Parts: sequence; C-alpha cells; structure tokens
Amino acid sequence: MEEKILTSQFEPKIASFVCTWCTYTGADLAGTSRLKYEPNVRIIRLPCTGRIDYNLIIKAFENGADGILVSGCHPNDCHYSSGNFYARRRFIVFRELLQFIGIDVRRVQFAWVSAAEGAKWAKLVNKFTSEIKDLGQFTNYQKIKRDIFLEEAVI
Amino acid sequence: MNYGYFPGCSLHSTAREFNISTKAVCSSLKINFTEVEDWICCGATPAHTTNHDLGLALPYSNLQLAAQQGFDTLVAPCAACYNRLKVSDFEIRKSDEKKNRIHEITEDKTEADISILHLIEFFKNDFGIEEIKSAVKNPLVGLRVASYYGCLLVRPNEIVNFDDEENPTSMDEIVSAIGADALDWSHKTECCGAAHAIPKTEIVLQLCKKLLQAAENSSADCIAVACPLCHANLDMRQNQINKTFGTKFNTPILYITQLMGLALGYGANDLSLQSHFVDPIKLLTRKNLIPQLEKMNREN
Amino acid sequence: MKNFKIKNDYKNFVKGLLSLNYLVIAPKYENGILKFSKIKNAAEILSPSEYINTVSSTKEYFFPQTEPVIKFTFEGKEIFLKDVEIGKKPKVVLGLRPCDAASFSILDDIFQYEYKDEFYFTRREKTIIIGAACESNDESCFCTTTGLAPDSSQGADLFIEKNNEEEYFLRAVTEKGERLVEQLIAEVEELEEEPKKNPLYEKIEKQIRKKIDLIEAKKWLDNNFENEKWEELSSQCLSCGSCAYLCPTCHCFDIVDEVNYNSGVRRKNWDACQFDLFTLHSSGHNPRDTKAKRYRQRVMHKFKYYADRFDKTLCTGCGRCIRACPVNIDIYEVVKEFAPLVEQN
Amino acid sequence: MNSISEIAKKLLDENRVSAVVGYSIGSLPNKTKTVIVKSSQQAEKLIFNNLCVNNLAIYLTKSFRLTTQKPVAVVMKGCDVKSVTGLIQEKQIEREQVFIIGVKCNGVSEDGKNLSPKCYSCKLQTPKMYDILVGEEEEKNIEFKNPFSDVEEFEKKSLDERWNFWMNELEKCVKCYACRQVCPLCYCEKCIVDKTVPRWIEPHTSKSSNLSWHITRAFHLAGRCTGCGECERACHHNIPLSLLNKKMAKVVYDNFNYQAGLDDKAKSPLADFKFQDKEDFIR
Amino acid sequence: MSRIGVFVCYCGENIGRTVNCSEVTQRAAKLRDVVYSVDYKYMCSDPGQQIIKDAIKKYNLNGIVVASCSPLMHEKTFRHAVVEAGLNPFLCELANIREHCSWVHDDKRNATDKALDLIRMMVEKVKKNLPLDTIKIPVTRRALVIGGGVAGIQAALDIADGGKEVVMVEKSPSIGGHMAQLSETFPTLDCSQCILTPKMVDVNSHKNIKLYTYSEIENVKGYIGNFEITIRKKTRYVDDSICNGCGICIEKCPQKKINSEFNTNLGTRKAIYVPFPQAVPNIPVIDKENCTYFKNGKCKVCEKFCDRNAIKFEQTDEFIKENVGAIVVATGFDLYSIEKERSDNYQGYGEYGYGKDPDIINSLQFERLLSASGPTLGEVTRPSDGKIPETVVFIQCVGSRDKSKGIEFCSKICCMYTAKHTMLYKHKVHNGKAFVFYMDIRAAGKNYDEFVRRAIEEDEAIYLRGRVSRIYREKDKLIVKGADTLIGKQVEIAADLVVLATAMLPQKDTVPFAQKLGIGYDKYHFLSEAHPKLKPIETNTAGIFLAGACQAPKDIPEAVAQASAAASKVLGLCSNDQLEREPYVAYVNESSCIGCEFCLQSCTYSAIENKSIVNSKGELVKKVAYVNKGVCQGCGTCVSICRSKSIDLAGYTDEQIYSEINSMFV
Repeated sequence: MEEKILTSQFEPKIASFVCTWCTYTGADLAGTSRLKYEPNVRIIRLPCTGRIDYNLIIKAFENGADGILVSGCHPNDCHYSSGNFYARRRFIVFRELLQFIGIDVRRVQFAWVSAAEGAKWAKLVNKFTSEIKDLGQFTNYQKIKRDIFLEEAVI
Repeated sequence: MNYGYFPGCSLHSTAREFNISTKAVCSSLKINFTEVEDWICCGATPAHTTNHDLGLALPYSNLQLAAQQGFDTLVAPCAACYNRLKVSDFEIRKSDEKKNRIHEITEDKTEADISILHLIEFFKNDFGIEEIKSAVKNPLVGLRVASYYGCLLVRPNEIVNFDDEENPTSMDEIVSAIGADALDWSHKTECCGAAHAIPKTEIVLQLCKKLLQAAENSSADCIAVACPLCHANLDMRQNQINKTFGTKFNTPILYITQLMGLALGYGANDLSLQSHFVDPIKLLTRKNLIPQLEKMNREN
Repeated sequence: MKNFKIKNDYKNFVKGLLSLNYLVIAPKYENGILKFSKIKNAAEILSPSEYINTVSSTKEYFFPQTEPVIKFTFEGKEIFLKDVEIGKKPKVVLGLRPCDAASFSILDDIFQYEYKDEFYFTRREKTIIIGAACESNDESCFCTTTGLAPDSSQGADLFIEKNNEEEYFLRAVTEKGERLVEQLIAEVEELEEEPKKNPLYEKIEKQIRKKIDLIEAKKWLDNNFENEKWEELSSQCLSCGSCAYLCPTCHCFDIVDEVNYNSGVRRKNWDACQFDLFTLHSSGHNPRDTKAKRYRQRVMHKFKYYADRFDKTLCTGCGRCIRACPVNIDIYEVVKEFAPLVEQN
Repeated sequence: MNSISEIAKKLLDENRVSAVVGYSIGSLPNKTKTVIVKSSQQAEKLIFNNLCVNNLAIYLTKSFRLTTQKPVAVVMKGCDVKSVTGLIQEKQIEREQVFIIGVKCNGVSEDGKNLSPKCYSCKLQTPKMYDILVGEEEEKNIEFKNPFSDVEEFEKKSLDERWNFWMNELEKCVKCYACRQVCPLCYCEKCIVDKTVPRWIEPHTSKSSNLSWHITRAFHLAGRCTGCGECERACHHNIPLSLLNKKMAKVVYDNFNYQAGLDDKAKSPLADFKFQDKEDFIR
Repeated sequence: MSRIGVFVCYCGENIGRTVNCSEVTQRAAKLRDVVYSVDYKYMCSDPGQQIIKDAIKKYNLNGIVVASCSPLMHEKTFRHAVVEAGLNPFLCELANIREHCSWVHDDKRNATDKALDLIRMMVEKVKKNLPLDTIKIPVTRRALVIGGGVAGIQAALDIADGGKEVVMVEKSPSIGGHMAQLSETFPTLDCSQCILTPKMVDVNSHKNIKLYTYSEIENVKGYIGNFEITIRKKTRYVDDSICNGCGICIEKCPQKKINSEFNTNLGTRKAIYVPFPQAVPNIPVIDKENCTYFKNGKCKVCEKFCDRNAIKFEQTDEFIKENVGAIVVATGFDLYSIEKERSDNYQGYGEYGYGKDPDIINSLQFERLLSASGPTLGEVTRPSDGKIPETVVFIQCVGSRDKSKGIEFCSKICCMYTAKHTMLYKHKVHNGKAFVFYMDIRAAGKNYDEFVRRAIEEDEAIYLRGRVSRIYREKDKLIVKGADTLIGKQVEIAADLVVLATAMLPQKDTVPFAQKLGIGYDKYHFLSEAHPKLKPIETNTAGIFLAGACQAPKDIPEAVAQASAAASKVLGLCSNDQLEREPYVAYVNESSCIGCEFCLQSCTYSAIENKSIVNSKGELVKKVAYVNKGVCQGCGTCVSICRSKSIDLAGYTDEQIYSEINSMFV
C-alpha cells in the first residue's frame, strides 16, 4: 500500500512536540553534551504535554510529516504536576483511534524524556528516524490530501 | 448462577455428618447444589506437598470437569478442598505458561473460568445471613459457640479473601443468625496440628489442648468448625488429650451445618449428631435445643 | 421531435453510450447507497424500473460541494494567481427522474442571474441529460404539486419511457439530445409514430401525494412574513442542513480561502440556510438568529422569493428532504398548512 | 396507568412545565415526528410506539438552553436518559430543569421492520432516572449482543483494510455536519470546525479533511457518547459513525473502566486521570 | 503587516562551524514578511544587542527572531534588549540553532537547512505573537495558619516575628496539638510541655497574632495574595472577652465523669472544662452533649458562680471573615484506629483486642500514663486495676507498613517513641521488663540510633524481630503470641500491659477540607506537596503551604523545620505589594465557551471558575469558564481539553502553534 521510496534517498520529515521543562531541556542537554543525532526532527516547544492536543498531530500529518514524536516529563515529574497524566490518557485514546482508522501508529511515538536525559533524547531521535526510514514515506496520508495543483476539477 | 457441589473425599468418609448436615440445610433453605459428576481428589496434603504441578493439576481437573458440566460456581464445604481449588485457580489465572503446562498434564484444554466458594462464603455473600435468620425455626438460644476457622479457610489472604485472615467473623455471623451466642475468643485461627496427627501426634495433642483450653476459658459450650481435619483433631483426640495432660475437656465439636440444621428444625438423627466422639446430644438435650418433633416440617 | 426505440436491451444501449467516449454518470450503488456515479461498464447500470430515486441529486456534478475558484502561490515575497481549469470531457447523465431533470431549468436561471457562473455553465454545456420516467414512487414524492408528473421530460435532452408493450423508447427533447441519438444509431431505431402513453404513468401519478395549490400558498406567504406559525413549524428542526445538501435545487455556497505556507486556494463550498452560522456577520450580529427565521427563509425562498423573480418554485417535489429529515419535518405538510389541495377529477 | 398525553396535559395545565417534548404520528408510515407541545390542547398528539427512535435529549440544549425558568418535560427511553445524565454531568442543564417522562421501552425501529442496532445491547428498558414512568415492560425476547462485537470484528482486519474501508466511507461525506447537529452531546455553540483562527479542520471535502473531521468528532465524543446512534441515523450517506463511537467507548471502558451516561457526578474520563493509568507504548 | 527582523548568531564558532550562517541569513531575508536579516559573531554581546535595537528602530520591526542558542539560555537577554528599543518583549522569539542544531549535527548541508527551517517556523510564530504584559497581582500582606499544633505555632511565630500579621485557627479549645499530650521527647528526653508551653503563650500574647481557638475554616475564596477566609467560631457558651479563666465554673460543675479527650479517655473531666491546665487560651468550653442544663434544662451552676457573667447559654456559632495573602496548612495527624469496625478503607486488628481489653492501649495513651500531668500523675499503672505492670509488651507497626490492612507507608516516628517508651518505663518501674516486637528499626536522624541503642543496651529493653499474631487474656495476664524471626521460634509473652505503636493518619475530615482549599491529597488523604523534591513546602495551589504531619508522618524537629520553611515562603510572598508573573496564562473566548467545565475539572491549580454572563435585563444567558490570572500557571492542559477551542494560552496560542506546524515542512 505505502510506496517505499529508496531508503537511501528518503529523508523522513519528523515533527516533534515537546514540553519545555523536561524534553526541551533534555534536548538542550543533548546539545551541550555534543551528542550527535539525525537532523530530521523539527521541534515545537510547548509548556507541557498537557497542551498537546490531538489536532496538532493531525495537522502535522496533513502538512506532510512522516512521523511524529511527542515527549514530556516522566509521570510524577510534571512541572505542573499532572499535565502529563492528562496527556497520557489522551494519547491512550487517540492512539487507539488512529489504529482503528488504519493509521500505522508506529508513526506516532510518545516518550518521556527528562531534563537529565539528553542521551535518551539523542537515542530516541535516531531510533525513531531509522524506524520511519524503514516504514517509508507516509504516502497513505499524503495521497489523500487535496493537492490543489494536481486537483483536477473532477467534472 | 449454576452451583456445582464438590464434597471431596472426607465428606464421603470420616466427615459424613458434614455432608449429611450440609444436604439437610440446603434442602431446608431450598438451595440447589448439584454434585459434580466424576470428581476426583482435590490434591490436598499428599499431592501438593510432594509435587507442585500435581498439586495444581488435580484441583484444576475438577474445575475443568465442573466447567464441562456447565457450572459457573463451585461450592466446597471442606476447607482443604476449598483451599486447594482456590490456590490452583489463582496460580493458573496468574500465568499462561503455567496454564499451558497444566492443560498438558490434564490432557484437557477446557478453560475453567469458575468461581469457587466455601460453603460459609456462599452463605454469607450469595445466600445472605438475613435469609438464614428468617428461616430459623428453632433458635439455639443460650448455646455458647466458639467458631473455629482453622488455617485453610481464611489463609492466605491474597487467595482466599472473603474474611479477615486474623480475626474472621463470617462463621460467627451465622452462629448469631441461628440464635446462638457467638463467642469472641482468642484462638479462631490458631493451628490444630492438621496432618501431623499421624506422624507427630504429640504436636496435635499439644496444639489442640491449647485450643480446647482457650474455648473453655471463654466458657464455650461447644466449638463450631467447617473443616473435617479440624474436626477430627479436636473431637477424636479429646480423650487422648485428657489422658496425656490430665485435663477434663468435654467440649463437643460440631460442624457449623449441624448447628444450622438444628436451628432449621432437624433432629439429631437427621444431622448424624450421634457419630461424634464427644457426645453433643447430652449438651443439646440439657439446653433443650433438639427439636421435639423429629423431621419436623422436613419438606417445607 | 423524434422518438427512438431501443433495439436490444437497456444495458446494450448503455454499452453503446460508453463506447462514444462520454463520461457516463448514472444511479449506482456505492458503499451501500444509491447515488449518481461514474459508470465504467454497462453491467453496472440499473434500468429505470430498478430504483425510485437516488439519495443525493445530480447537482454535485455541476455545482460540486467544493470547488476551487482561484489558486495562488507564494514565491519568496511574491504572490502568483493561477486560474482553475474545469473538466473538459463531455458527459452524459443518465436516468434522472423528472424531478431531477427539471431542476436544471431552475439552476440554469439562478446561475446566470445578473452574472453567468462559468463553472456551472461550462459543465452544463458539455453535458447531455437523459431523463427516465418513474415506474414507481414512494410516500415522500410530491412532484405533481410542483407541476411535474412521472413522465415529464422537462429539463432533459433525451427522455426514456416505456411504451404499451413494456419496451423502452427514447424521446428526443432537445436537438442536443437528438444529435446524441444519431451517434447511437446501431442501438436504436427511429419510431414512425408517437408511441401511446403507458397507463403505468397515470397510475403512479394518482398514487403520488395530492397536488397542493401553490398559487394559494404563495398568497399566504406574501402576507405572512411575520406569523407565529414559523416558530411552531420549525421548533423541532435541528439545523442539520440535510434538506439543503440533498435538494436538487438548493444552491447556496460559501467562499473560503485556504492558505498554506506556500500556496493557497479560494474555494466555493456548499452552505445551507438552516445552519445557525449561515448569515452570521463578522460583527457577531445574525439577522436570522432563530430557527424560525431560518426555516421561514427556506420556505419563502422556495415558494415565494424564487417565484417572485422567476415565476417558478424552487422545488421539484423530489421528496429527498422529507426522506432525510431526522425529525420528520415534511415540507409537503408544511405547505399544505397554507393552501388547499387542488381538486382533481 | 396514565398515558403520555394525559401526563403532558396535567403538567401543562398545572403549569409545572413550559413545554413537553415528545413524539407524534409522523407524515410517513415508518416515521414518528418529534413535537414540542406548549399547550394542553396539543398534548393529544403525544404518542409512544416502537418507531420512536429519536433521542429527544437534543432539544434540551437546542431549544431550551437556560431560556426557561420552568422545567421542560421530555419523553425519554432508557437509553435517552443517558444523554440527559451526560448533559447534567457537563453542566449544560440541571436536573430540576427537566421533567423526565420515562417510558419503558421494548426496542425501537428506524424503518418499522428491523430493530434498531442499539437495542440489541440495551440493558435499560426501564430508565435509570425519571420523574414519572409509563408503559409496560414486555418479556424481552431480543438476543443480547455484545455491543462491541462489530468493533472487535473490525479490529481483526489488517491495517490497510481498515484504512481503505474508512477512506471509502469518508469519501462519501459531504460535510453537512448533520451528525453533529443531531448529537445531544454536540452542544457547543461554535464547533471547532466553524472556528477560523486557526482553522484546524478545513471546510472543503476531501479524504484528508473529512478524516480530520471524523477523527475530531469521534475523539470529542470519547467517553461522552452514550451510543444513541442519532449521528449514524442522520447521515444520509450511511457512514458507519457508530463504529467509531463504539470504538472510543470501548477504549475508554477497557482502559479507564468508565461508561458514559451512567453517573451525573462522575468526571469525564478525558478530563480526568489516575496515577495508575496503564499504557505500553510510551518509551 | 508583519515586519520581522531575523538576527543570526555565529556564537563564535559554536554555530558557525556546522551552520553556514551567512547562507542562512541570506535565505532568511527572502522569507515572507522578513524585512531585515543580519548575522553577527556574538548576538548576545553588547554590540550584538545594539544591532537588534538599531534595526528595530531603523526598519520599524514588529517581530524579532534571534537565531542563536536555546531560549532557556538567552530568551530573557534578548527580550530585555527588545524592550530597550521600545518593543514589547513577547514579540521576540528565539530559534534554537545551537543546542538543537549546530551542536548535534555534523553535516553542514543538513544543519544549514535545518537552521533555516527553525528560523522560518519562528518567523511564522512570531507573526502571531501578541504583545503581552506581565501580570501583577496585589498581595494582602497577612497570613493564615490553620492548626495550632507545634508546626502551626512555629510557622505563626516565625511569620509574626517577621513583622507580618498572622491569623491562627485551631479547631479544639486550646492550641498545643498532639505535642502537648506527650510526656518527654526523643532523643533528648526533655519534657514536652516545658518546651512547648512557652511557645503557646507567645502565640497568645504576640501583637501580630490573632488567635481563634475552637474555630474551623468554613470557606476559602480567592487566590494567591488575595484569599478571603470565613472562620466559624464554634459556640463555647463562654464569652471569651469576659472570662478571666478563674476556673470556679469548672470546680462547681457537678458533671464529673466525662472521658477526657486530652487524656485519651484514661482520665475524666467536667462538662465545662479546659482540656488541660496549661491550655491556651485558658478559657473553658461547655460540652453541650454532657451538660446537665442542656440535657435536662436545669442546673446552670456555673452561671451562678461566675461573678463576671461570662457564661452564655444562648451563644451561637459566629462567622468571621479575614483577608490574607498566604495560607499555611498545619492540620497535623490523627491515630489509626485499631478496632475492627471502621468507616474508612483500612482493616482493623481485631486479633489484638484493642478496645476490648483495657490493658491493651495505644502509644498516645501510654504517653499520658507517663506524663507527670497525666491521669496517673506520671505513675505507670494498668488501666484495668491500677497495678504496676511488671511486663510490658510494645508492638510496633500496628497499621503501618501493612498492606493487608491498607496502609503501606511507614509512620516514621514509632521506632523512636517506642524506644523512648521502654526507657521511660524502665526509669519508672525498675524491675519491669519491656519487650518490643519490631519489623525494622528505623532510627535515621541526629542522635537517633544512639538513642535506640541506649534503650536496648542500658535500659535492657528486649527487642524481638517479628510480628504478633494474637493477644488474648488468660486470667491476670495478657498472652502475646508472636514470632521471633531471628531465632525462628514462636514466642508467647505473658504481659501486664500491651502498648500498640499505632500508625499515623491525616486528620479525619482532610478530604472536604482539602477540597475547600483546592489543594491535592494522596490516597491516604495526606495533603500533597507541589513537587516531591523541588517544592516540598508548596501545594499545587499558589500561596498555600504545608507544615507538619498533615503532609506525611513527621517527628517534631521535622515538623518545626517545615513550619519555618513555610513561614519563610510566606514572608517572601508578603515582602512585596505586588506579585509579578509571566503572562503565559489561559484566557477564555466567552462567545463560544459553553460552560461544560471540563477545563475547570482538569485544572490542577483550580485557576478556572464559573462566570455567569447576563444580558442587559440581568437574566442569565449562560455560564462560561473564567481564568483567574493570578492562579493560572500556564500549562495549557485546559486548552487541549476544550473541544470548541474556547480557551487558549497566551504565548502558546493555537494560532502560533498552527503557524509553526504549517511552516515546518516546506
């Protein structure tokens, strides 16, 4: 179903939504530790995983993301004490919904990365990037979008 | 609910009176138990102390039989049977790997999704203490009963958990419901020595003496039990205890169902009261608790 | 105008049509519902006796739910506009009932009123409409009220009927239609005489809900813009808009710009007067802020305003809105409240 | 026992309610019509039969939202009452504002022939909450079906099969939003799709924007949908919306042990959490 | 129109080594709405900041993107610079091309492209940024302390000594709490009352402390800096403004045999009473339940003898309002009740016979037996017959660390006070034998382990490691059956007295109380701190702090330390007239909010309330959510939970994020 473009040429587009207190800081730590990781990920910084609504994820897919990485504080470590618990529930439900609709949930990865886990962040990005490379471009989703320049007036 | 009845070997032999009285009580209370056909050993003491898998497979086999015969709940009066069935069920539910192994041993793939109740648990939770109370025709007024639970009925707590493991009260509730005085005594769950009766009789004598002493200290007329082994140790060894320690115990040991049967209007023969070593009939006659009319309103 | 007998069966006729390189659109079951869809081979075709009518009308092939009007791109700081191309392939829409065929004369009027909508008319001109007389009806149909009948060919280029011998024949209604038949001469044969009317059609006409006097209805509407009846009639409406989306004559649309980072499009999207945001102004004011006002608009538009302007009703009695309404608001019953039935003999 | 129309008459005569929402004979043979009766003369119209499939809870927010001081009476089946519970739970109405004329229901039908699918897994022939109860309960000879059997069946399909299925179904959607309009729990005054700054869901129809809408609809109803099936009934393109709703209900039940519409004091599961919530996918 | 300036920093070589900064600058200049783009070696340096300031003025910029290091590093710096150029600080965003780009990638091409992407996203975001003002909240510079135990007393005194007014509310007739009941305290064995009473007196006489005893919190409204408290002053039937505490009423009261709560039911009191002689305030209370007048309508002896006419039988509850800026919660603990019949979720220890046999007592009762001011005046005697017990068995962890009874936590103080009990007992009964059943000895603390060793080694307490299964009476003795797991044998001890070291639980009505305050609690109903490590004093409601055992079991030094910490937090808060906060708070679109209250439910900080919208006639149109800006912490959980997107978060608005997503992959 999904057309695999030659893996060597395919550079996946990965959108990442992270909380500022844990994962964003953790990613900063990866930087200050000069850990190297794949350049495919684009981070959007939010105050808390509690702020990450499902429609950010949908929108990122609509905009051509091949994979989405959502990350925040570990349970019990949330700066706002419970934002990540609400997020966790939301993801449990949302992920099942995607799966039910036939979206490969391997394309949406959730993770807890603390401010101290720079190495975990680097590893996570590398692992996820390589997984998305294996999965290939998310043509399923990209094909259903009306490309206005290819859109033939049906009739 | 479709209740299956698992008497186990004791109730067909040494504890016949437990079986007889249970059946009498059930018939009076219009409780419909059907004995599981072809039941086998529950795996108590010899099996489970020698081979773990065998100790699980034997009771599980019984659960499979019950499931095949369409029961969803299995009631066991014998505390040992109950305990073995529960343990097996618990262990096998916990691990698929274990389940597969046991399925291979029993050469049967039936999924035994059955809930297991002890008779007392059944009376308390399914049937209802109030129901028992309202069926009483011959309240056992003035009879002071020490309820003895022993070890297998309420332990271990994570597996058999219908009552407090240290200070259980469900049997006392039944005792109160049938009009007798339920005594709050100290030795409800102390050890009776159990299967040591044969290899190390002196331990049993020692422990049972303490039990009888505690009951006597709390001025009990009799002790109620729900386990054939408890019964055997306390009843059969009483004479030997008196000889060994120079005591003068004369405390009748009765199955809880026998007491219930009396309260429901059955006579001594109906409940096989005469088959105990320590004669309860004298006590009960003295207290005027044996119904005048034998088989009074039996069919009602 | 000429009449033609279909030589073999109906499917063969469609096969002939398909071979002419037309896009053929006809009623077809798709994902469990009957709707006008592209026909790829003749086996898929339903004969006129095999259905009453489709769930949705054919308007989406002329006035689609969404339609780009103009496209634009951003290149650096510049914006470039780009025209939209409209499908050029000639089409045949086949098997429309009289109520659907008649909708074109209504839509044609509105889409050239004061301004000619090139999107609609480009498609319209490239399309040949082949109507088909009704061989059955249901409780919702009320075309006779709007002046139609099971065998009206109004709005069609060609019209399929059954003669007394239960054979299908084609009536050429317009020259456009006749020219098409000439291309299909292998499948048809011209009839010398005007065929006799099949009594079936009269029978169906009698089964259809009785005709309401729309002239009287309009008189009532002329005088009752303010009337508490509107409140009562609309009270159970849920503003779902199904009526308008399924209606062959409803034609309201909204214009929306969709802009991405480097491109954008201006679209026409269907809209419906029953939606509570339909006339919402950006100020926050909404002149039709209640269901009663919105429902009044719907009825007035169909039976008064349109009639004032074009001397027709904006309704062909297809009954789709009645079938679809989740709370059983029945426009026929509503209009009947204002006007008597026409005496028929 | 009093009939609905007698009760309605009494309520209106005694001025206890401002209106009675109920069912009357429809204009088509297999339909009933919903009516809002405001005077006791009109109360004659009110009926109840096995065609009364509509969930009238919708009118509590669509027609009466806080505009009446006096309560409104509504004729409700057991299943419909769940929506009222939801509305109370979500602070849209207060219990005192509704007078529930509960009807004992023996199953309803959309077409006069077949039982409505929701009735097969219904355990609420008698409403859980009502102010007055009418009707007789009949011996229910409907075979009870696992409400989630179609969800479980669907989950057995492969990823691609599921995707293709939904793409075919969602392609039909014309974005009329009737599914939203008829939903008793879609009471927002301005729906997310009508918001333009930003526009999360584009208004045109395409598989992708239709998918966004239907994901949104299902997700917003997760833990809230009571399964009345009105959305699916209103959809003239027969998109299997209930399948999505049921999937959400199942997820919420399996993970959080929560069922919508049963407790008007409960927190909605997605506005709540437990420390012990289990998942196995977060790295 | 947006006029965005992009400022690309080389960060010396830190960025420049992997990102081609001049290429990035040139490409950024071509981005839509970017009117100026420049690079510089160190943008954070003074000349670097000057470039930004100059460009803002020269090009009339209304949005700034600095492509440099992490915003966590220099966001403040650049925003400060922007302010100096007259722009709102929140119109400046940082694109993190160092930590998230140059430092983590090797390939120059990739890093350069990514840097441009990050800049583009920020340009799009900053276009949607709105000028924001920092939030200023006025502060009422007074504090409320709830609970008058040692923690509350310490907090109140510290705040009052710091020059700020304190309102203290205590529910019982006297302050002092549990500490007043104790005999002597570990590990120094100083007399509890001797060290506490002076502090109690201080509280009463301090000019900055307003004390309400026999009072409870009725209602709490408001938020940090601005709480409005309603206090219910319960009916004493004694006018505390007139009474001089002479005590004649108590002396004359004929009702004598009422169990004294203070003496843990081991002693008696009158129907009009002060809980203990050193009570503060020294004003009696009439116990309505037991008062002859209230029961029979006759008596009033106290009234007769009171020459100041302070007895007021007609008195009713009084409600008092107080405004404070901060709250210290120090409601303390309660003991787990050991009897089997219980209303909460815990199982009792029916097998221990507590409540059935008078000689089986809990540890607090034993404290009273030891106390010189206790019912026995410090003589250790058996409650049953007054005999001096020769063998006492102490059982630890009764309730604590016992999953099967529902309590899994360690009560922390029992090891220490049990050791103390054995010592004090031995000091009083020299020939007595003390046995202790324990699970582990947890004596971590300054001089703690030494103390326990002393009990064992010098005072010869016999420690048995094991649990007790049963206690029952045999004639004069209590038989304690247990296990000594170190020798692997069962033991039976015939004791005269058994003391159970009972678990500590929070006060009984903590849940409704916590809900009143809008603060969290755990499964045992202990009050929750905002962060277990970094905010152990704060609650998740700003302005409310915790002190003492209401948060978790604590001993006296810990409770006092936490109380002083809470006091310093309060003093910090009260040191300004206004609080300043970053304006990242949620706000509501009232036109589309439908009032479903999901946001309200999910707000950790209770920052969201109801607001009624009324029309010109004053009729309710609808209820909507209202965000209290002083309380909102800006997590945005409400934004995700709102279905109609009627609530948004300033600084992270839907529009800003949408723009970022839209420009992410081009």
